[in-house]
Amino acid sequence: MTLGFYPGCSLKGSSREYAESVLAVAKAFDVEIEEITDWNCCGATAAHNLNKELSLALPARILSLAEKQGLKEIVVPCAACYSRLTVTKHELSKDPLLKATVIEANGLDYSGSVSILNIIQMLDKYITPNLGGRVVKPFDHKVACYYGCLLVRPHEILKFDREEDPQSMDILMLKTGATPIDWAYKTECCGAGLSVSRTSSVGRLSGKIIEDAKDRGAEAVIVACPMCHSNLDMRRDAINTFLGEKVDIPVLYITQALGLALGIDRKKLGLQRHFVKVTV
Amino acid sequence: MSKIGVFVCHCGENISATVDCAKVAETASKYDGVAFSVDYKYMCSDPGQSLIKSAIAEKGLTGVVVAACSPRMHEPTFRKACAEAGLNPYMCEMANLREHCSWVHEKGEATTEKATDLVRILVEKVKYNQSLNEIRVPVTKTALVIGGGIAGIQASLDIANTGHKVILIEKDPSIGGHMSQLSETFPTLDCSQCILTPRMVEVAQHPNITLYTYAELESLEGFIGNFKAKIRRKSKSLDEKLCTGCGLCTTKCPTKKIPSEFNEGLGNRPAIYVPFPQAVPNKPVIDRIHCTYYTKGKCRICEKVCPTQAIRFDQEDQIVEVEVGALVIATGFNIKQTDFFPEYGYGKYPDVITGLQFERLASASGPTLGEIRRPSDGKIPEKIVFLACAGSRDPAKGIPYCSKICCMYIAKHAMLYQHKVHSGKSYVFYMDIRAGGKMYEEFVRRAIEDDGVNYIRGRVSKIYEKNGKLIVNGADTLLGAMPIEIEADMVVLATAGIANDGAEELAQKLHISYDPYRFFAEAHPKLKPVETNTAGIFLAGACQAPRDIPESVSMASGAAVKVACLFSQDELTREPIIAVVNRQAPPAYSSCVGCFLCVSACPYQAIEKEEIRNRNGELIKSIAKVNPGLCQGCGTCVAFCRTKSIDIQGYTHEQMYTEVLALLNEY
Amino acid sequence: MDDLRKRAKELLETSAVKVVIGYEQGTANKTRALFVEKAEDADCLIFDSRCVQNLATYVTKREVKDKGKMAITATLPVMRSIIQLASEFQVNDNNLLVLGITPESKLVEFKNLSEVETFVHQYQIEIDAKNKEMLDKIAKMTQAERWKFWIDELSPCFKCYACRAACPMCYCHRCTVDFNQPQWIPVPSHELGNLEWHIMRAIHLTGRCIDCDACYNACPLAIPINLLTKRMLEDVKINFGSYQPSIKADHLMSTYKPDDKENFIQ
Amino acid sequence: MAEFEPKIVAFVCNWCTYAGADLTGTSRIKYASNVRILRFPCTGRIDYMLLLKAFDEGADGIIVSGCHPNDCHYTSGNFHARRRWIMFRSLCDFTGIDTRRIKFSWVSAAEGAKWADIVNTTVASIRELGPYTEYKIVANNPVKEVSHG
Repeated sequence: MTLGFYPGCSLKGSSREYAESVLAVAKAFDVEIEEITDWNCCGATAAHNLNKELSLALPARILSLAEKQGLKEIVVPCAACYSRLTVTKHELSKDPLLKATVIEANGLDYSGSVSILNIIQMLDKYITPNLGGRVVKPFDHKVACYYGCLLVRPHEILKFDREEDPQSMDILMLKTGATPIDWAYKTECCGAGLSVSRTSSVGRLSGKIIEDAKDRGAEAVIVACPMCHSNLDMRRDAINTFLGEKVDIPVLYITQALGLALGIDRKKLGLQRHFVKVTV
Repeated sequence: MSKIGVFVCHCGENISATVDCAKVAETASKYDGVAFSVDYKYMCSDPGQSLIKSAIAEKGLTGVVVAACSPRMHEPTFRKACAEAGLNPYMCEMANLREHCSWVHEKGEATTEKATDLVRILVEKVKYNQSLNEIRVPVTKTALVIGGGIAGIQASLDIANTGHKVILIEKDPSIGGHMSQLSETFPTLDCSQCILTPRMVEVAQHPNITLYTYAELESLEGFIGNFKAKIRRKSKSLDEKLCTGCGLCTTKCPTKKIPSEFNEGLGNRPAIYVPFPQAVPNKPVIDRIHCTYYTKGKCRICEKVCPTQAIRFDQEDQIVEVEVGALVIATGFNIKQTDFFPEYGYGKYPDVITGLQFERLASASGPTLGEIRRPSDGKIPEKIVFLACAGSRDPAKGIPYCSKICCMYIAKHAMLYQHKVHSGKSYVFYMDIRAGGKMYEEFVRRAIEDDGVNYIRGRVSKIYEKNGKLIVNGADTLLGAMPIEIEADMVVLATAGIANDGAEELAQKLHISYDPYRFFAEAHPKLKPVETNTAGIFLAGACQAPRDIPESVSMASGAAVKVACLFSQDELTREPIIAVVNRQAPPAYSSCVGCFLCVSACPYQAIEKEEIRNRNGELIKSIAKVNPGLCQGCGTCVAFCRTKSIDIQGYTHEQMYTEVLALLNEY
Repeated sequence: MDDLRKRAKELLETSAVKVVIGYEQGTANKTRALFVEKAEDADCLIFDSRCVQNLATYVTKREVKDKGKMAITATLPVMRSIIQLASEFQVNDNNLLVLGITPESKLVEFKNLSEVETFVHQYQIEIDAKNKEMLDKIAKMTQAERWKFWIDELSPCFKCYACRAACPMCYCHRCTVDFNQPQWIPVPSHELGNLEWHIMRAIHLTGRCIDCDACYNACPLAIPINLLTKRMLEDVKINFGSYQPSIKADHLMSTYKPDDKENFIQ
Repeated sequence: MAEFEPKIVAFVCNWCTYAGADLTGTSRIKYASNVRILRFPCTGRIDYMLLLKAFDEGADGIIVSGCHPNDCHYTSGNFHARRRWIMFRSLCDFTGIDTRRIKFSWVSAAEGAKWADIVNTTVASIRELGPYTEYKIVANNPVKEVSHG
C-alpha cells in the first residue's frame, strides 16, 4: 500500500533534513511514499487564531486532495500539521453542518476517510516491527526524548500516548540501542512561534529544556517537530546566553537517530544542516 | 346515588372579596348529586367544621367538597372533620378558591364563574371517590447499620441507647473507619484516637449492639419495617471465642512485608494481623491472599504458637440472615490515590503523598511514631508543599465537586508540620479557602498568621524530581499569575474525596439511588438529607457526600432519630394514595399481561412480580404487584401501563377523566 | 426449504417441541400461517419470499402457547419481535425455539434467545427509502396540511383492529380501547376517535415496534398507519439513540436519562 | 362579538407547580382567569390521553407543568414524563395537532411569578391563535355508519 505524505511548509524549507530523513528511513524499508499533490498550508497558528472556518477549510482541503488521490493513510511528520489535520477531522466528524460549509468552501468532496499518522505512529506501524537485525550501528547514547506540545495534546482529540508523561518516543529509541533518560521537560513549551518575535523568551524556555537534558546526562535531544527542532537547535545562541554557558548537545529528529542506527549515510539524513554540530 | 355536600368558604373576605360565594353555593346546589350546599364565613373554624359535621349526619352525605383555600393548607383539617362525623376522610375533596382564584383574579363574573367551575370539577370527582383506609404495616424493631466508621458507630450507639437492637456490620477487621487513621482533628487539634476509641469500646460492650466485623451485606429484601438482610461474615480463620487477643500469632507470622492498609502503605503488617493496636475487636484475622499457608500450603506457624488453639484454617464464610425494620448506611468514602495525577508523576515519586498518608506520618501511632519523615529516605522535610483541590473542582478530571474537608485538613497538616519541624517551611497552593464552620476560619487564620504557613492562591501545573528534590511548578494568581517554582522535599496532595469502592453495587443491593459520582442520593437535598428514596433506609456520613467528623456525627444522630421515630410505633400507617394493580376473577386474574415495563419505571422499586399458581403449584400467570409498603403514590406506572391495569387511589383514571370532562362541559 | 421440514419433523418426532409455527401455501397464491403438531404434517411447511406475515404474533396466543413448547420459523423481523417479547417476559427459552431464516434465506437454529439477540443485532433497523420519503413529505407539510392529511387518511378507518391483531406487540388481553371505565376511546368510527386510537397505538409501540409493517399489511383499507410508528422509530433514534430489541436492556420509554434533551419545556 | 376567551386546562403536579400556583396566590400576583388547574400527584401520572381528551372536550390550550429536573418529589417522575412528552409532542406534531397549543413548563414551588407569567403568555398566545376550530370541527363531525356485510 502507498502511504500518503503531507510535508507542510517546514519540511520543504527550514527542516529539509526532517523530510530527507523520513524519506530515507521509509526507503530503507521499502515503504512507498506519495506526496499529496497541490497541497496547501495547514493553517497552523495564523489561521486558527483568526477564523475558525478557514482554519478547518485549509486542512480539510489537504484531506480532500488525499481522498481524491486515492490515499487511505497519510503520514504528517510535522507535529503542528498533524495537530491541525487531526483536529479538523475531529471537528468535521461531529458537526455535519460545519462539514457541509467546508465542503462547499473548498469545492472538493470530503468524507473523512483518510487516517492520519504522526511520525511515531508511522514508524511504529511500518518500521519498528521489521527492525529485527537492521540496527547495524546501535545509537548507544543517553537521549532525552522531547515531545513538545502538539504531538500529544489535546488528548481528547489525538488519543495518542499519555499527555503528561508520554512514552512512545522513549520506547522507540530504546529499540535503536539508545538509553532514554527520565526527565521533566518532555512536554514543556519550547517557545514555539515566539522564535522570531521574542527570541529571548525562546532562549529562556528552550534553555530550561536543554539545561535539564544536560543535567541528567543526555548526549542528544530527540524531537519529532520542526518547530521544536529550530528552537532547540537554531536558537542555541539565545539558549546559551540564557544559560550563561555553551551547551553543545545536538538535537536530532527521531528519523535521523533511527537512520544513524540503520547505518544510513549522514548526508542522506541531512545531519550537516544543523546549527549545533551533530557529534553523536 | 351520591349525596354530596358543598361548603363554600368566604375565608373572611379573602375569597368573598372577589368571588360571589353565595352564588357559587347556589349554582352548586343545582348540580346532579349535590344534596346540600352552603356558604360560610370561616369554614375551618369550629362552627364551620360543625356545619360540615352536622350536614353529614343530618343529610347522610356520601361526599364532601370544601371550596376554600389550597388543599395543601387545610385538606387534613377537613378530612379529619369528615372522619369525626363518620364519613371516610378520603370522600372529602377541596376546591382551591383562594390561592388559585380569588387571590389571583379581579372581582368580577369571570372570577365567580371560574370558582363555580372549580367546585364542579371536584363535585364530579368526588362521585368517583372511594373510601380508603390507611395502610398499616408492622415494624421489626431492630436496625442494621452498615459501616463502622464514626458515622456508623454514632448511629449504632444512638439507636441502641433508645433501647432498640442494632446489628452493626463492618467490612474491615476492626471498626473505626478513616477517623481511626487520623492524627489530630481540626479545629481543636485533639487526638482522633483519644476521642474515638472510647466510642468503639462502647459499641463492643453495648448489650443492644451485635457487632459483625469482617462482614458485608450479601442481599436485602423487603420494605420499611420488614427487611430481610443476608450478611456474609467473611472467614477470619479464627475461633473468636477461643482467641484471647494475646497477639503472639501476629509477632510470629513469617510473612511480614504486607503494606498496611491502616498505615496507607507507609508501614507493613503480617499476614495474620490486627489492623491497629486499639482495634475493636482486638482479635486477628488471616489475610488469605498473602498468607503462606493459603498460597503455598505450608507454614501454619500461627496455629502452632496459639496458646488457645484458636486458629481455624478450614473456616468458611458464614451467611447470617437477619430481620430488621430499618437500615442506616454509613459506608463512608475513599480518596483518590496519587497515581490518578499524571501531572504530579502518576504516583511514581514516593515523596508525593496523599492527605491520609500524611495523617499516618503525623500520628503518634503511625509508622514514624509521629515524626514527619519522608517515605523515600526517612529524612525530615525542610520544605513541604500542600496542594488543595487535587482532582476536586476539576471537571476535566471528572470531579467537579468540592471535597469539602481538604481546606481544613490541609491547614491542620501545615500547622502540625510547623509544630513538629520548627525550622521547616510549608506552602499551601489553594483555589479558594473554604473554611465555613464553627471555629474553622479562625483555625485557618491561625495556621497562616501564628504558624507562618505560606498560602499561595494558584494551581500547580507540574511536579518533577530533580537532584532529590521535588520541583513544584505553580502560579500565584494574586501576583498576576506569576510563575512560582518551589524545590520541595515532600508534597502532600489533598486528593479528592470519592465514593467508596463498591458503592454502586451496594446501592443496587439496597435499591437506593446514587448520584453521578456514586455517592448515595438523599431523598431531598434540603428537607430529607438523611432519608433515601427507599423508605426505611437512611444515610449517615460521607457515603452521601464528602463530610467532616462533626457533620458525619450529626447526620448519624439524625438518621438514628429517624430510626427511633420509626421504632416508636408498633405499626406504621401510610396514606393510602398508592398504586394498585387490578385483580379479576379467574381465568384472567388481572388485566395485567405481565410485561413488567412498569418495574423499571417505578422510582421506588415498589413493583414486584406476583406469580399466580393453581392448586398443583403450576404457574398460571405472572402479574405486577405493588408493594404498599414501598409505593409512594407518584403514579408514574399508571400513565405508563398499556392495559390500564394499574390505577392510583385518590387519582384514579375515572376521577381524572371525569375532572377533564366536568371542566369543559358547561352545565 | 427441505432442511426446515426435516428439522421440524425431527423436533416433533423427538417431542422437543409440541408445535412448529411456519407458513403454508394458502389460496390465491398467498401464504398463511401453519401450526404443525404432527411430524407427518411438516411437509406442508414452505418458505419463500411471499412469507412476510409476522408469525411472532402467535407465540403470545393462549391457544398456541398452551400446546407446549413452540418452534417458530423466524425471519429477521420475527426474530426482532421475539427478542422484544422476551424482554417483556412473554416468551423465554423454555417455551420457544427459534428456527431462524437469515436474510440470505439460510436456516439457522439458535440454542437460546440470547443467541437470537446477537444475530439480530448485526442488522440495524432501517426505514426503507419509499417510506422515508413519505415521512419527509409529511414533515414538510404545514401543520394544517398534516392535520388534513391524517384526518382524511384515518377517516375511513372503522376500527376493525386488524392492525392490532397482526401486531406481535399488541398481545395485551385488554387493550386500552377495550377499557370502558372510563371509555378512553369512543367505540364508533369517528375521525377523532380514530386519530386517538392510532396515536395511542403509536405511543404504546414507541421503543417496542420493530418496524415489520404487519399492521399496514393487515389493514383492509391500506391506511398508512405504519408511518406513525416509523416516525416514532426515527424520533427515538434522534432523541435517545438507535433502537434495537434487547432481552436485558431496560425499555426505552420506561427509563430516562437525567440529561434527556428537549427544546420545548419552558 | 365578545372577545374570544380561550379555555385553558392546566395539568400540574401537586408538589411543585400546584404549590407554585399557591404561592402566586399568597403573593397576590394577578393573572388571567382562563385557566383551570387539575391537580395530579406527579407529572409522571399525567396520561397523554387526558390531553387529547381536553382538546376533544373543547379546550383551546393546555398547560402541562411540574417540578424542574432533579427536583421531583418522587425523584424521577418528571424525568419519565419528559421522555413521554418528547415523543408525544412529536407525534402530535406529525399528526397535525397544533403543538403551539400545548405548553410544557417546569414551575417550582418557589416560582409563583413564573406561574403567573406562564398562564398569561399562554392565554395571550392562544388568544392570538384563536379558538381551536380545526379540532372542534372534526369533533363535531357526525359518527359514521359502518355497514357490515
